[in-house]
Amino acid sequence: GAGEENSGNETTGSSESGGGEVNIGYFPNLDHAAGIIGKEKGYFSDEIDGEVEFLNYPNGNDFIDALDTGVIDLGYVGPGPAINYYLSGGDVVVIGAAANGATLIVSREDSGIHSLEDFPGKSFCTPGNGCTHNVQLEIMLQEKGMKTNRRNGEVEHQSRVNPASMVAMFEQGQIDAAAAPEPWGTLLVEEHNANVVTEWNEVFLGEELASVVLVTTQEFIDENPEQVEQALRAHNRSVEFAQNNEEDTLETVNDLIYGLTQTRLPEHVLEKAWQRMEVTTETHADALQEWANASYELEFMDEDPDLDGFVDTSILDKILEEE
Amino acid sequence: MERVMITEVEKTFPNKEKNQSFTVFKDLSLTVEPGEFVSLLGPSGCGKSTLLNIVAGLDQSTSGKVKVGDTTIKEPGSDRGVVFQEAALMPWLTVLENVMFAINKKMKKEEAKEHATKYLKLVHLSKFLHSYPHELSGGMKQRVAIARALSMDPKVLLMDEPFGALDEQTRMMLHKEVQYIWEETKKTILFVTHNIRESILLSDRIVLMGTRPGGIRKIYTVDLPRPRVPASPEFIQLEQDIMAILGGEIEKVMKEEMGDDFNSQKASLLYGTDRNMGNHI
Amino acid sequence: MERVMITEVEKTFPNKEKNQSFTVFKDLSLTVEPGEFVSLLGPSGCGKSTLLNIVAGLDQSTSGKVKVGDTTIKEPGSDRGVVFQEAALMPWLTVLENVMFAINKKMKKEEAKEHATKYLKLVHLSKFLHSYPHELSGGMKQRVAIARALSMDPKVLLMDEPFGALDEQTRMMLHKEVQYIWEETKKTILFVTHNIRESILLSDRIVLMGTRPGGIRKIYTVDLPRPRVPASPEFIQLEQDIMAILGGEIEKVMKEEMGDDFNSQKASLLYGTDRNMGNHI
Amino acid sequence: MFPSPSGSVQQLYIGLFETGILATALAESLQRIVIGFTLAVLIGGFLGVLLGVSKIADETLGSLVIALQSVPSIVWLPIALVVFQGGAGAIYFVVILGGTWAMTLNVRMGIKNVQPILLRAAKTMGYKNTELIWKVMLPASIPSALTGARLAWAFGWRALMAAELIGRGGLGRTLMDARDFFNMDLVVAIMIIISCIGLIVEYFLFSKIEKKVLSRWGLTNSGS
Amino acid sequence: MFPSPSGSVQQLYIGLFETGILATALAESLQRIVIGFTLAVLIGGFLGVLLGVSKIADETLGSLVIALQSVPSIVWLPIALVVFQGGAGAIYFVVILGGTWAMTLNVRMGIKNVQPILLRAAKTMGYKNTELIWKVMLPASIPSALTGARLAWAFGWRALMAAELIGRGGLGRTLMDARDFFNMDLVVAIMIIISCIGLIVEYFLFSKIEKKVLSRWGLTNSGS
Ligand SMILES: Nc1ncnc2c1ncn2[C@@H]1O[C@H](COP(=O)(O)OP(=O)(O)OP(=O)(O)O)[C@@H](O)[C@H]1O
Ligand SMILES: Nc1ncnc2c1ncn2[C@@H]1O[C@H](COP(=O)(O)OP(=O)(O)OP(=O)(O)O)[C@@H](O)[C@H]1O
Ligand SMILES: [Mg+2]
Ligand SMILES: [Mg+2]
Repeated sequence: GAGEENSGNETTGSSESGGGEVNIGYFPNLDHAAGIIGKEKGYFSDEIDGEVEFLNYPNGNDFIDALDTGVIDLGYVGPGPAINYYLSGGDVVVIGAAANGATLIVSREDSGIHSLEDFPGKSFCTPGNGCTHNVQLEIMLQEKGMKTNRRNGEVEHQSRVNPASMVAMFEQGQIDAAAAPEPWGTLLVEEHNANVVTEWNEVFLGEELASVVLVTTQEFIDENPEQVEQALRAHNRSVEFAQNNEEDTLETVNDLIYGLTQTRLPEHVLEKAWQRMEVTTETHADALQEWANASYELEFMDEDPDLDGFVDTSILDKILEEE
Repeated sequence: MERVMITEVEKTFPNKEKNQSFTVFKDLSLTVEPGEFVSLLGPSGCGKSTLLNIVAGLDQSTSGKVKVGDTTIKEPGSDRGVVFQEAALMPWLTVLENVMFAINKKMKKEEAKEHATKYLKLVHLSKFLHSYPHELSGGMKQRVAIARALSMDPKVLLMDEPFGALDEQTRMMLHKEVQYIWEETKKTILFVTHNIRESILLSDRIVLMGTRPGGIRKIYTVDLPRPRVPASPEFIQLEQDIMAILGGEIEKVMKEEMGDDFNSQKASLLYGTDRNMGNHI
Repeated sequence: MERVMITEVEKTFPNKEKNQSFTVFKDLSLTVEPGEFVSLLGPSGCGKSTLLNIVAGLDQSTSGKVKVGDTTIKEPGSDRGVVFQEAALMPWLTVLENVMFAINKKMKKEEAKEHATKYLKLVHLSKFLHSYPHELSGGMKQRVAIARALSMDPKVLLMDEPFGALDEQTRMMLHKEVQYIWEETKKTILFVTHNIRESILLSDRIVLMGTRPGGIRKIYTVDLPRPRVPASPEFIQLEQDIMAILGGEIEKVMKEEMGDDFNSQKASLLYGTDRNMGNHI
Repeated sequence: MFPSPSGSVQQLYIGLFETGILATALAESLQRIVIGFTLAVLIGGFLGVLLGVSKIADETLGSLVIALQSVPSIVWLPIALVVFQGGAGAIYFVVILGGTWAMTLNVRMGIKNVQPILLRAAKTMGYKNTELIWKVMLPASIPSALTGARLAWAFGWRALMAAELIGRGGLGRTLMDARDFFNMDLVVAIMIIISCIGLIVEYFLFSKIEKKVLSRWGLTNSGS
Repeated sequence: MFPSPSGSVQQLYIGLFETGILATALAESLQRIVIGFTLAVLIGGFLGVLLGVSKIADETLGSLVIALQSVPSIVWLPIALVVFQGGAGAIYFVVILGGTWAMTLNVRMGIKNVQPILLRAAKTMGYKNTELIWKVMLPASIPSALTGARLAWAFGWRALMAAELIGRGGLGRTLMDARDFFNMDLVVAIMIIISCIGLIVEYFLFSKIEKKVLSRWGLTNSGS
């Protein structure tokens, strides 16, 4: 019965003061393990004073739309959409991290790509245009003097390939490489004989760059400081649990995925993928800034990004200190 | 009992594409007295239907005005019942519903049904009350349209070749019926027909229309006592007079049409005004 | 020159909804000799159009068969030209195009145009070659349909009240024209009309149809020399005979309709077979 | 990788009777499509009549309709979310937008195609304005409206599938989840469900009405 | 977050004349929509005639059409990608799927609504089968087909916007990128472009044809 409450609640979003309902967004994916554990183990309902609802999203844009309209109050999301939203003037604050790493550069078995130097004339795909993984790979290519076709370069880039489609494109030989989020990178390697071009900790900002952050809005912090703190406590507990109970965590995640899609990821893939990320509350604000700078350098952004005020871990730090 | 006054009416159809307009008639004036029965006769295309539609308020005249009673006609209304040249039945309604459609606004449903059934019986369609229009023959559709107009009991009745598609027996019966209704309720009736005898038989006055240019050619007052006898000398005389004038109209058209081809020999073969040839209808 | 053989034909319209079917006629047999001109006369709704449509191949008979020449009719074909009771013009084609539509398949475009224009002249529509059907009067539409059927020059001509909406002069002219064409080209013609005189004037034989139950009541051979004179005693005698039989048909219908209401006094008022009342059309 | 028929049927069975996620999602989506479709038909019918009857409306509002109808659901969605504060209204809004144009344009054309003689006849019987619309124009344009309703139903579903991405459950959401985790069998299972509903509605609603209308109108010539 | 009119116009100007990304994307999308629309109209017209004429086709193929038409573009896209090996064909496929049904159903209804008497008349003049379709059924169903074409155009655009997500450029792609970076002004700028194209096509194509057809048919009564 996991994931039954993923949807169907028709309550409108709210940000009323203390004791009000709290709506939490997350994605049904491995690097969102913290959120999933918190939901499934009941940490959030335990800690938070008030009703807790979980809503899951298929991509960052829909998550941000939901945050923007108050459908959700806080939740887990990749840093890319959050940064873009922040830079366009949106109200979003990172109050903690959930996982770092989780990007793998892989290539199709007989693509002839074994290192970044092999990329000219080849093609690669990413889940989004200018998404975390896209910037990570492109900046590394740029360091090697390569550009993508977006800027009239020699490497062909296809974006908006959702991770599942990458599998199909690899199988059909339509694409040579991918900057894939976990567990899809590992899935490609384990199930489809893809080559690892760059390990997760070797990619740009590798171990430091958050793959999932916990965000909320300044408005929500101002109006419901207690609930934010309570949520962070629950988050903390979840992260701790995930760090210490790998087997249980993976099973919980897989159960949740099954509850949504009636399919399970192979266990050995999840296990290997788990090694390519770090579940932690530690937020590297400087890594986020560096990533944004790279994004600007690659002309994904029009203006020099300034992430001042984007990350506010003061509440989390306070909790960590208490413990 | 309403007077219909048509004053200096003109009807011109503009034709934007070809940039030439077509004037059907102009400066046409005619007064139909209250309770009068007036027939319109004339060659095909001379504007009889157009005139009727203007009186009905369905077409706008280009200039001039039409008054029914004291009101100037601007739009159609249920005070003027119309039998169209086509049957104009709603295809999604049964025969009964089509007639009820015309009177539903005036009376309650049950009453309307009874009333409609009565008029449908009159035109011999009580076996077909629940048939749809596409299941009827041409004459049957026309009879429904007649029943519909009569059931409305309007003050002015405008009928455009109402009996054209009927066999002679049914037509005869309906002549009587219309005359009976007319005498009882003293309706003002404007009646278009191609049948000279029909017009003499029924009307107080006969308006003869012509074409190219269109308009009224002559108005005959039928001073014969009713019921009229088609075999009487006066009847035959009137018939011949009208025939002669209409014959002249059509000869004109034919000359225009044939132009240089207008071969007098063929013309005399095709066209004659003598009584023997004229009354063969 | 084709013989039309109608053998024991039945036409029944099934009615699934009301679960009762309607038989228009059955066991109807009729042979029209090659080059013969046969008229169909009968009360409205007796099945004249239905019979014509079966010969045209447009409706399927429920049983029985129809042969034209040596071939059994299964589907429509351009060997049988039809003038429908409605005009049936394509609304998106001009008058000229509508006529050309019928002959485009037989001749080249220029030739078709010339040919069509000729026939449109015949029906006095050369001024309206480029008008669309909705711009025509009722009689004008019917004339286009006549021109179209004649221009096709079919072996068999099936005409359903072709002259119903025409004024008497135009009608007279077309009578001559049709007779001329018929004599010249020896077409086989099946002609539906409500006009007894028209049928006597034109046809070799007159088929009288009745209703409830439908079918052929009587067949008259018109043995008068052409051109026929409506005032001749034989003509009048034949007219009266036919009128009497048709009158009987309609009396039957009226009795059925009126049922208990059938008041003999009103009946005698509404219906008469004496010559004076009968020939008033 | 490729969906298999047996796998799809199995997923269908599991989703309906074991995990129940398809059953739940179906119930949610059905409610939305039924309400959305009904509203689309009503609004589209109203707009269609307006555009068909009034030249002024046709030239002003009509242009707006034409300008906006090409805009895809994915663009409307964020706008709807803002307008409806993320509420369920946003989904209905997008579904209605998906279905309304088809209905509007078809009813409009139906109205414009009514035989003038029928309107004229009704006018002489004292019918005017709204009565004329109700009693003549609408009945006469039923065949067109029916096509409009069919399309509204289909495009309503399409829009619903897009709208349900906003995370309030439904088949659209399950569909995308299944796609994201490459459970193609489940994708096919959902397509089967949608298709079956389409067929059921066709046979028990549209087709029934159409047969009745065409046979009444005497338009059954085209068959066989 | 919220788009501003001035900002949108500015983005429009920049995109068209400075960076040129809108101009490029527009050119790509236009080519696709024109080809896709043309094919949708042709295929839809063909299918519509088939379903309108043949009862058997209507009951077999027709059911298939009905079953499949509710399936959204986002579901077709992955299937198309597999079938067309990720080539440009995939985009055309999805656009055609988007527009074809509307055309099909409208032409089908147009054919079914042809006045029987016209078909009968043409048959007695020796017209049969395909000739009958070309010379009578199609001209008679132009008003319906026109509505179908209008809808095919609109839904073709919608499908194109979804299809262009696969990363071969075009306005749909630019639209989504703009959304990803929350450049709402650019989103609105793209909506303006789509709307303007819609209006241009309406005024120079559909509306012209419609006016001509309606006035020929004598159906201009409904105006004013
Ligand atoms: N589709 C149909 N369904 C049921 N009955 C029909 C259908 N078509 C015709 N009928 C019936 O068949 C009968 C004969 O019709 P038909 O049109 O042949 O008459 P008709 O002799 O031509 O009459 P008219 O002189 O009025 O034209 C009528 O009673 C009519 O109700
Ligand atoms: N919409 C129109 N546009 C152009 N001309 C028209 C239009 N309607 C009618 N006309 C023309 O007006 C003239 C008169 O038509 P009308 O229908 O009044 O004739 P009519 O006297 O009733 O003839 P019929 O006896 O044949 O019914 C015709 O020559 C016709 O061509
Ligand atoms: Mg007239
Ligand atoms: Mg008949």
